[in-house]
Amino acid sequence: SGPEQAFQQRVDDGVRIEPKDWMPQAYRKTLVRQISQHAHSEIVGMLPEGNWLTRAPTLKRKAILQAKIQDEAGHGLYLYSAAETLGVSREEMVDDLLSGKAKYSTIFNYPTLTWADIGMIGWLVDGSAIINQIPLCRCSYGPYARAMVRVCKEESFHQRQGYDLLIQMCRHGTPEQKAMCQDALNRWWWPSLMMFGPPDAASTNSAQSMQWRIKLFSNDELRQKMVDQSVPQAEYLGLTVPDPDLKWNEARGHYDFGEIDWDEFHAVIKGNGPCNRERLQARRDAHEAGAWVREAFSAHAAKQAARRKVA
Amino acid sequence: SGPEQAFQQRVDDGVRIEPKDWMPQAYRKTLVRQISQHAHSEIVGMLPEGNWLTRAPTLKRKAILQAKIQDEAGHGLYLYSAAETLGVSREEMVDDLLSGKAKYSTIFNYPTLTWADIGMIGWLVDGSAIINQIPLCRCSYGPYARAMVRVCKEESFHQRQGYDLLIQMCRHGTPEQKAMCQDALNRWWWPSLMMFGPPDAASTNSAQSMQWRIKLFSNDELRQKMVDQSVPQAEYLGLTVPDPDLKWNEARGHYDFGEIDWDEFHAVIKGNGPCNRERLQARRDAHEAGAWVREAFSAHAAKQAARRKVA
Amino acid sequence: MDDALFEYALRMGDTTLVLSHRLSEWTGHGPVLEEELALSNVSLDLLGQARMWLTLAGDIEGRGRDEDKLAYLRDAPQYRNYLLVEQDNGHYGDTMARQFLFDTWHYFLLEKLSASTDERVAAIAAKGLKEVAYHARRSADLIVRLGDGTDDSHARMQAALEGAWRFAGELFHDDAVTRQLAGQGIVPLHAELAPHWENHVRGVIEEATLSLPPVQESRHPAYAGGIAGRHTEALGYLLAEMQFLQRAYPGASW
Amino acid sequence: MDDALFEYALRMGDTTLVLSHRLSEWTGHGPVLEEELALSNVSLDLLGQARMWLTLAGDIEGRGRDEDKLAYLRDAPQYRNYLLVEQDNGHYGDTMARQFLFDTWHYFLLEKLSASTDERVAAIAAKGLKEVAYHARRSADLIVRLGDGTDDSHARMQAALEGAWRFAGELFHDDAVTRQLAGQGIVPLHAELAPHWENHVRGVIEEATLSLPPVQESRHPAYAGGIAGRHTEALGYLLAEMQFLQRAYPGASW
Repeated sequence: SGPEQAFQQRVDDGVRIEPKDWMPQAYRKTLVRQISQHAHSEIVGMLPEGNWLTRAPTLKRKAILQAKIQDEAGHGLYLYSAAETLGVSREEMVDDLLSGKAKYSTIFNYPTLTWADIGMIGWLVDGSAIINQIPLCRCSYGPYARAMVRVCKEESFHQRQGYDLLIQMCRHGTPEQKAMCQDALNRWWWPSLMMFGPPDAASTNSAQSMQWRIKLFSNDELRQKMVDQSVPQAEYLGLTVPDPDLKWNEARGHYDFGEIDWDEFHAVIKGNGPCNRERLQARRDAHEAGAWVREAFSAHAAKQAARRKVA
Repeated sequence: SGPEQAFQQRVDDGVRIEPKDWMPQAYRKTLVRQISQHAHSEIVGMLPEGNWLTRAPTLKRKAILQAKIQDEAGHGLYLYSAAETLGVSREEMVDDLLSGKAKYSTIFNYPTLTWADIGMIGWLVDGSAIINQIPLCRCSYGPYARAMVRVCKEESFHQRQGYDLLIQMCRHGTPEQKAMCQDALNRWWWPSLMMFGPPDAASTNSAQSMQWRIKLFSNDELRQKMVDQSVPQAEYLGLTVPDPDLKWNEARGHYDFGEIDWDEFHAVIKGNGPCNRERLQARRDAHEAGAWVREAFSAHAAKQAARRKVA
Repeated sequence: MDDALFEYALRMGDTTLVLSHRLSEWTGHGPVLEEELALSNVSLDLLGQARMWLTLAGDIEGRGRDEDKLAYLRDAPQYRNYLLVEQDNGHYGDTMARQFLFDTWHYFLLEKLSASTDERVAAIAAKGLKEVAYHARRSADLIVRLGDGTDDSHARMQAALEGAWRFAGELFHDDAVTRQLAGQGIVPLHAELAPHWENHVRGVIEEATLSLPPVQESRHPAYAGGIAGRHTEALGYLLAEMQFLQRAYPGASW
Repeated sequence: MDDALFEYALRMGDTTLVLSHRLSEWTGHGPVLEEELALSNVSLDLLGQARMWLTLAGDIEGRGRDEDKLAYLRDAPQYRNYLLVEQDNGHYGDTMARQFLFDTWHYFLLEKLSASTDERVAAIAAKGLKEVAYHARRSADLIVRLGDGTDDSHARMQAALEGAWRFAGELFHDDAVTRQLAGQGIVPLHAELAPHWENHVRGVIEEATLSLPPVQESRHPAYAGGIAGRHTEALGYLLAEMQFLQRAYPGASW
């Protein structure tokens, strides 16, 4: 159709789509799903890290972690705002999260069991997130692209802090601390690679999203990038990547790596990851316990507005 | 009047009053108050000790503490039963506790701040309780006297265990552990002496209770006994009793001791002890959170009864 | 040192210790005094069993670790308890659903262990079996009374059962440790306990007018790993509290 | 070593640290995202201040204890924070009532401390004052919005205020430490802060349509003692959690 063709032409020409511009319903819907899912991930992602905030081992580490989680809440806010430009309210998005209708990144359904996990989240989880997100700074939808610029800048900072934490534990720590890191790597490695989504062969909506430039590289390309980037970093830490099939492929100029357990990935998506219940319950509890506060804020605002009218 | 005189005569003759016997209303009322207050003390008394159950320093100490708290729950049960023989229901008594109408021993409004406090409760608090209660094994009301026999036997055991805990910390422990005990003694000494109630000069209902033989010694007599018994025990532990006026009086054959801060005692009675709010709130929360369980039990029992009728 | 038996004794010791600890958290906060007493009794029994298992583990290891060193000086990844028992207490129904699934398994397991070819194991199990027979009767009775009580209690118990259910599968998981020990007649294969357990659980659940969740819902790999030291986020907090004094005052005796 | 200033720096360090810790417990559990962010910000500011005060305390003591040794290796009786800040968070209104009473005091105190004759104290206070001016404005604003909100929020805030109120008196307590330091112009007498505090608190409470509890209800001796190391039962649990890693892995660096 005419407007659709014109829209696609603008996208192809690299023109940013802005909220008031015409856009296909499916583009809008896909973006709302993608951006809100991203926002939810930031919010749910506060929980596994928050789990160690009260047990951080030094005051400096505690301050770094608290600042990091704060940044994530901030990312959640920009991203909800970006999604709101598409005509959906934050309330609707939050309701979809709490009802289980909306998803968030599977990675946050894994538990943080030791302090080393905080390092792994910074190094691997934020690392994967950045690889996913850097291309999105150039995506076709303006508000999303701009949010991503800010998010990516902070995420790189977080990734360096996570890696720094691991350097401290692995290269300057006790053997016990290093073992803690190895155990954490064993648990986080595969889930981090799953963050890029199913293999290209099984990825359903990718073609359309690529055409719209709200996805710029395939899942497998990005995943390969993550592996290539992380393996030497693991070596520097003196840690062993838990993949017996991992091997440098001179011909490809990339690391070959083993088969991902997609059954696990699908189980987590369906609600049977280690912490799905706990994460969603924590958000629901917070929402319910906070209802009276939100109601009070509205009531007070209404009273104030009425008073201004009278005055 | 005739029955009152006959009643008093039986008491004077040392005959036990039993539930079905005639008794003056005031006797019944005083006993209900005294026994239910005692029962409530056992129940509320589980809280300060329970506070260290999850932090007991060895598995053996944990087992001893758990068994002790269990005994206290058991004492609460006998005592509520003894009070019920006077025509009051447990539910009414519990309601009076939760509404703040009924009292419990002021001592349980003090916090347990270190593990040494668990020793102090055994040694001093149970010690005071025993001195208060041993005479009650011979009191005029049968069910109460019999409950007291059982309670006292177990309390002596608890007292020895508490003292044993302190011997371990004071005589075989580190200087830090001993300091912990001294700090605990400083906090528990005076409140333990307050457990015997106001000085005889200010004690209002004592004469009548003595006549009825539901009180057998005066507050000050019992308090003196406690001091005389505890001072050498403190010396054996190498601890200093926090009373500069404490001194052996050769002429009296007793220790002289300093003035008790009765303002503190009255503040605690009026609700302004360190933990009054927390203790009552804990009991209220337990009661409210358990309402559905009690309702389910009744509903199930009713169904069962109905089924039996049909069958 | 017999590594497999050491591991197994730790599993039993840690499992009973952690569950005992959770139950002890109810002290002073139970719904009815009689219930609180009973629960405290179960907690104390489990603590006694934990001490025997941990002492056995220490003896087998032979490196001078006694029950306290094992209980207080290992961090979460070294703990070997089943995930079921470390879960937060929730409300009283949650606690009892967890307890019922556990007690039933514990009973059938100890029954087998009391015929162990290892005398030490058999002795601990035989002593525990008497206690656990009572625990299992009591928790089954409570499931029935709470399930077949009011509409509210029924709904709560169904949710509680589903919450605990997912962790039940791990109880029947066999690995190198149980397989080796089963080969020596020291322990049963845990998978062999499952039919007895399911049968009993089904009967009680039916009497309680509740619905048995599908067995496959207890078999997701995400809800297993405790016996290999991969726990849930709940355990770390429990240990931080439990171990505080031993950690803060190293070398002190109490 | 200046014992009084060491003690005072510990009081300030422990007080800001413990309150920061309590606020950080809200992470991921706040009623609204914007509120959660703001609260996290306050927590982080207080943590920064705590680090400065504890570092100062360690410097004064001169025995090699840095901020972490002081924060992680003292047990509750060695902590010197005011009792108000160690109380459990309760619901959001409880947290904000505690915060409002504290922030207001903190503001008036830092205002005086920023004119301290001790340059180190003055510098820490001046830096903190800017942050705390914002904290105090924010918590006053919240008290008004929650107090003058719905009937339910009004009732909750009145109860929250009364719950926190009893611990407010300790903030104005003077002892040998403050008297000595006040004599040197290093700190104000805390009693002198009370009129300013009461005046401001009264204004906000009135605007929030709440009732100010009687001042004598904040003066019971039972609700004081934190600055002398006599705490409530809440602190031990907080420290067991906070200190776990440092206690469990002595000598490790992180």
